[in-house]
Amino acid sequence: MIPLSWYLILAAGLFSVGLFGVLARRNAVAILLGVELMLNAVNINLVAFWRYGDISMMAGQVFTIIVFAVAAAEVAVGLALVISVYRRRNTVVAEELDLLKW
Amino acid sequence: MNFWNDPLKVAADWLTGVFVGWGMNEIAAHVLMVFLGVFTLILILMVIDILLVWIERKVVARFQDRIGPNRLGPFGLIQPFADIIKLLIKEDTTPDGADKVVYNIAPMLSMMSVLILWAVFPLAPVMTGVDLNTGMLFIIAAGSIGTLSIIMGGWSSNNKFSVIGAFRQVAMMISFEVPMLAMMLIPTIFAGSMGMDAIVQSQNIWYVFLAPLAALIFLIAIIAELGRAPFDLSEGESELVAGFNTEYSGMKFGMFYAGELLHAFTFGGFWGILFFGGYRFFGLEKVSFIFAILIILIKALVGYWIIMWVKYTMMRIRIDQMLAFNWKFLTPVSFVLVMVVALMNALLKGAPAWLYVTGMILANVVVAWVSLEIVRSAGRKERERVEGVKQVVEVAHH
Amino acid sequence: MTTETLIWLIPLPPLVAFALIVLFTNKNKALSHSIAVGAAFLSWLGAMIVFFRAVTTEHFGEHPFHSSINWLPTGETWLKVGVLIDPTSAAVLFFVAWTILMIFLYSVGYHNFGQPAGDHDHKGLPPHGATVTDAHGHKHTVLSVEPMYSRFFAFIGLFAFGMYTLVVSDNLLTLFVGWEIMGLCSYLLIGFWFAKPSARAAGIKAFMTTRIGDVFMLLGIAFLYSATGTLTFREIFTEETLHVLGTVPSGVFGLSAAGLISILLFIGTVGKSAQFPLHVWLPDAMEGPTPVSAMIHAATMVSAGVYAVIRMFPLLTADFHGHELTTAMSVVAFIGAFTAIFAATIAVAQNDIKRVLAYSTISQLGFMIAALGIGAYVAAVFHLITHAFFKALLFLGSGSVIHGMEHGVLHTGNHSVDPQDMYNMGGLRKKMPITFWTFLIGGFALSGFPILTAGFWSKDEILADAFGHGHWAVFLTLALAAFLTAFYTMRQITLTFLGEPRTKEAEHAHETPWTMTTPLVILSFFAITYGWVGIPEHFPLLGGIVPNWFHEFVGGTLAEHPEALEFSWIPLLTSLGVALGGLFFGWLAYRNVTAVEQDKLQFPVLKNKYYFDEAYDFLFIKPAFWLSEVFVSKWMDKGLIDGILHIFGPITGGVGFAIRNYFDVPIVNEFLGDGSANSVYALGKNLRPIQTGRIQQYLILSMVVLFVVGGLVYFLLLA
Amino acid sequence: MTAEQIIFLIVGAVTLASALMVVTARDLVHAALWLVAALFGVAIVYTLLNAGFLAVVQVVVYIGAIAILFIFAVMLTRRQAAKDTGPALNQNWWLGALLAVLTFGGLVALLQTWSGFSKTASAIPSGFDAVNQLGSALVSPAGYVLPFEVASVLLLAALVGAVYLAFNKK
Repeated sequence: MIPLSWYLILAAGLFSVGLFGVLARRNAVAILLGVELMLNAVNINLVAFWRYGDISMMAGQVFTIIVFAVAAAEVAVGLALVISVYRRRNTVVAEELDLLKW
Repeated sequence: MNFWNDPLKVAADWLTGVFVGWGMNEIAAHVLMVFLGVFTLILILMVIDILLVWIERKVVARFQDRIGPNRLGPFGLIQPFADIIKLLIKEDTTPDGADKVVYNIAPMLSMMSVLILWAVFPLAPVMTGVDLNTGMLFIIAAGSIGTLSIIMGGWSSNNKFSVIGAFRQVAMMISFEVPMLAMMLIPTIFAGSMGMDAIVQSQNIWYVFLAPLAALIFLIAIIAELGRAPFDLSEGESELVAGFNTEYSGMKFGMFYAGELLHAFTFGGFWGILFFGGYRFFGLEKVSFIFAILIILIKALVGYWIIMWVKYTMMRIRIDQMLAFNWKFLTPVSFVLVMVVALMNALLKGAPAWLYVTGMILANVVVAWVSLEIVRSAGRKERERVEGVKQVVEVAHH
Repeated sequence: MTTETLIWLIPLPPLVAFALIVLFTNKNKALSHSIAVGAAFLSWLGAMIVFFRAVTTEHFGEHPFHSSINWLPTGETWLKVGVLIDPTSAAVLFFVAWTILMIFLYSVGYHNFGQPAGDHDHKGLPPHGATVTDAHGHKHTVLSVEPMYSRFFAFIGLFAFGMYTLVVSDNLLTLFVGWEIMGLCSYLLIGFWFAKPSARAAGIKAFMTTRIGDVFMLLGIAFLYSATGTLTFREIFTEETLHVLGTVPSGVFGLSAAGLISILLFIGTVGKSAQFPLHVWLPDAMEGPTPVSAMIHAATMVSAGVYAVIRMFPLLTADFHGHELTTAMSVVAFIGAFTAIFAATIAVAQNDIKRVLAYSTISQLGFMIAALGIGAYVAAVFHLITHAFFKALLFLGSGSVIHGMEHGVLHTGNHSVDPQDMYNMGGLRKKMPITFWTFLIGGFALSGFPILTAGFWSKDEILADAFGHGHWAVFLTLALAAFLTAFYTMRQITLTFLGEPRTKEAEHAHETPWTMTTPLVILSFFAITYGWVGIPEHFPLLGGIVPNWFHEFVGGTLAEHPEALEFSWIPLLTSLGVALGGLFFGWLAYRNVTAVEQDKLQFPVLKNKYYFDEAYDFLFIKPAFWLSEVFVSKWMDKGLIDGILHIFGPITGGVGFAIRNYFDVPIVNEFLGDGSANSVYALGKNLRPIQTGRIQQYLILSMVVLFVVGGLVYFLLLA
Repeated sequence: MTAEQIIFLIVGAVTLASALMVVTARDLVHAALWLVAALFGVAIVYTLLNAGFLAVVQVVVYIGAIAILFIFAVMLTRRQAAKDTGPALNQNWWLGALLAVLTFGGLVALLQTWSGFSKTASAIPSGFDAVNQLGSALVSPAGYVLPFEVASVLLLAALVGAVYLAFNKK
């Protein structure tokens, strides 16, 4: 029988990796990929807590579903932004998009 | 001797017993059993697939007023095997700059996405790979893997035609997944379950009689999923050499090809399952599982034949037409249909069967008629507009 | 559906129709009028069902249909609203439903549905007619469709809603709501052709005049609420409440509370039902389209006035025992009787076909009010209903006549001819037979032609009551009024229909479409038959053939059932005499009058309605203008207030200057303003390098901070 | 070491490995494909957690839609259609890595202190239908119908926004 801790640690690892992606990748799309990883880590936690908590309370799964929806929305808008940025600036490298500096 | 009503289990138990008898531990034996089952299923499917090649070629020939393969063996039955040998001994090319790994994974994925479907394919009352309670979604999931394989293949072979073809195909598949899913919801509503077996079991009245429109839309959607004519613009020979699998040769191409055929057959089967009572045929399935399997296979073949019929009858449509047709017509209609059916189902719950059926059919007809009317009026307007423009132009000329 | 639910629903369809038409179907005439008429029909259906359920209920008076809900929390009590259908309101509902339906139907034809749009019609003016070319290329001028067709139906829809609300409401509040809705609608509808200055003026006049009444009515309601703590009729009209109200002195003119309240409410009625002295608006209301006249003057609004008094009857007659009238009652009786005779005299000298009817309405309402004043409850209700029928009939008939005349006018194209002036008509009986016969029935009913017509029975009952309870003054006045009524009615009929056409237009008039004539026929049916439900038992020959159902039914409303009057010849003979005499003389006097000059009764004083408008203009309007323009505006505002204000200017200027020089510039600007700005600038200059515009670096920075702070918090505080 | 645990370990390892590949792979299409692998792993984790429905939905939504979308985006935002140029990571990637490690460590450290950290799951009661429960929870007023609806509205808004943003204004 798998203890809860395994899932949590897996989730934590996934989250950290995603965080690294967000912080370190140059390409905006890649940053979004990192975000996806983080979201999935969160989902693992939610489901794990559902399974290991009171199983008849569906909050965990429900939130997972909602996270799916939010993730889909986030990707759609994010990628649309990336594409329109690419149209205007002809680049998707996050560091080159620094119009907002002093 | 309950072999006749649950053969798989009996066989499995027996074999497991044998393995255990050889001193293998319980779990391992069980795992091995599962693998064996899958393996046999795949084997059978492959054989069917080979025959499908023959069937396809024969049927096309009849459609095109030819005879088709007739040299090797009776009715050219050996022909497909010859084809396979040819494919196997062909040179297996890989273009420069191709992304080797992805390039090689893609065909397998494509084949896999079809084979995986048979995991939830109910062959007979007790013969289902796994009777998932989310069978419907499983189909869509498998379909998405197919999408993945296609885009992988198209992208990795480093060829413009392939990429464009893959883009088209993927755009189409993603678009048509929407009405497909919506139409899958309708049997779900009727059966109150997403499980394939439950749906089949609950079809005392074939759902095609409850929701003919749904059946039709589902058929269109699956044809698009398959990327067959009239939706074969992903490999429109006249525009893109062969679409996403331009660069593939040898058995890899064979995999795509066989995958497509089997896919068509499988979806024909699912069409039968969702709307034509699956393996049920006037209680015949209860007699013996053999009949059940025959019935479902026949239904699948009929569906497959219809798909071929459409393919070899229709001409190809442009991608913008395809997308417009899906997003502006099919998707709204299917959503409306789902709502209407759900509503009717709620209203007519507990009504006598004849009332239920007539109500459902009426609802379908009304939805179909109204949507067609809307489209027709829009078309009329457009035509008038164009006419007007024409006249203006003519006036300008004179 | 239970009857109560049904009653709740009755007023709704017209309201829905109003909303639908205004919001959606304004463009589509056919749809609009279908919706409106359909709604009217629905309400009619509901009303009929309710009516017949009411009729078939035993002892309906004791336990009427009543249902109410809590509406407004007032402290710990609730202000209830609800519906109540007792015999009276059932009877009223009956005629209201019928007349409204008829009028809706009639409006379709009146506004020339189906005719082409006018050549130079525009919104806010009556249609001028359209030119059509027929197959042979001849050009004809035909009636053109009303430009604001849909709007009209929306308005009358709202109007009908108001009336139904008023009828079914079980308390003064919702009654008042319906009342005010109708006030608004009458304004909108009288001023329907708002591009006509006269119509505008008439609308405003009607609104203002009735508003005067309404203010007093509101006072009355407020007083009643403060006195009893409720506005629901059935809670007010309990024995003890009435007794208390009747005995408690109000401290005004030595009236009892009940008396004062009922007089206040009655003033509202005076406004609504155009009783003297607030009658002036009603004749001008003729500016509106004829269905409106019928609506306002027969079916709804004016009846609403009387209906309100009828509703308040128990209050009015609180501590009234048999004979000598209470102050309130005598006031009411006096006003009613006086209005009756006074309006009748004016009506004699009017030439506009609709104005005659308008004044006759005023005088007939006077009859009812007088009847109520002398406590003749049943008679009043009876006359209210019969009058509603035949007056609606007359108005619609006159509208039909005008319509026919307009047709003639368009035909000749001579627009100088006023299609409403009776001296331009004559001999129309041949041109418009249906209109003629129905109008004749209506006219006879109005003038109380014996036995046959409904008007006779109701009017006779009023007279009989007045006589039987020995109110001689009232009796004589009403009798005289009745005579005049018959006289001018006959005058009207003679001038309009009999004799020979006096103008070419009259020759070319012809019958109106079925949508207009059908209501006429139906209404005339009621104008005849409705009287027969109220024949007194003791009436010679006829009495008792049909039981006096009406008296039983409506009488059941009151707490103590009014005993049937014992029969006496005098009032009967009087009413016979005045009716027939009036008719005869009217015919005699006008049978061969061919021009206004030969009319002997055109006394200027009568033609000018006793100079009431002028008087009001001089007494109220001019002073009001003077007050606003000269006194307030010129003297108070410009002189006094502005003068004071102008003094403040310089002072403020000085203060401002001082503040600027000694506080603002040195302290605020230099020290606070520039100083802070400079420091912020320096700070920003030094912080600038951190802002690289690279999102990830920001994120990293924030993460670092998070870790530092988090670590500190964790190790210092928690651990 | 039950079979379940073995499966979990394998899957977890694969997931984490492919996640690492996601954030390090130079070629973005590869990164996206690795993401697919990672998401598959997560899906399997769901099945291990007896949330089969979520697993399937995961595959449908993430692999069927999101991953594909990513690949599209990558292909549409290439300077030249061939390969991605330049380094995959920015110059202060080490800081990012440090932070990530810190996060992981911090999280684990924090979790260690929690009592229920290593508790095991209670057996699933027989006849417990998670999908059924989930469905009713999603649409029952007593449940989460409001968040559900809000999420749907959010999706719609995102749809419109995405279309508007990516719309190529001529």
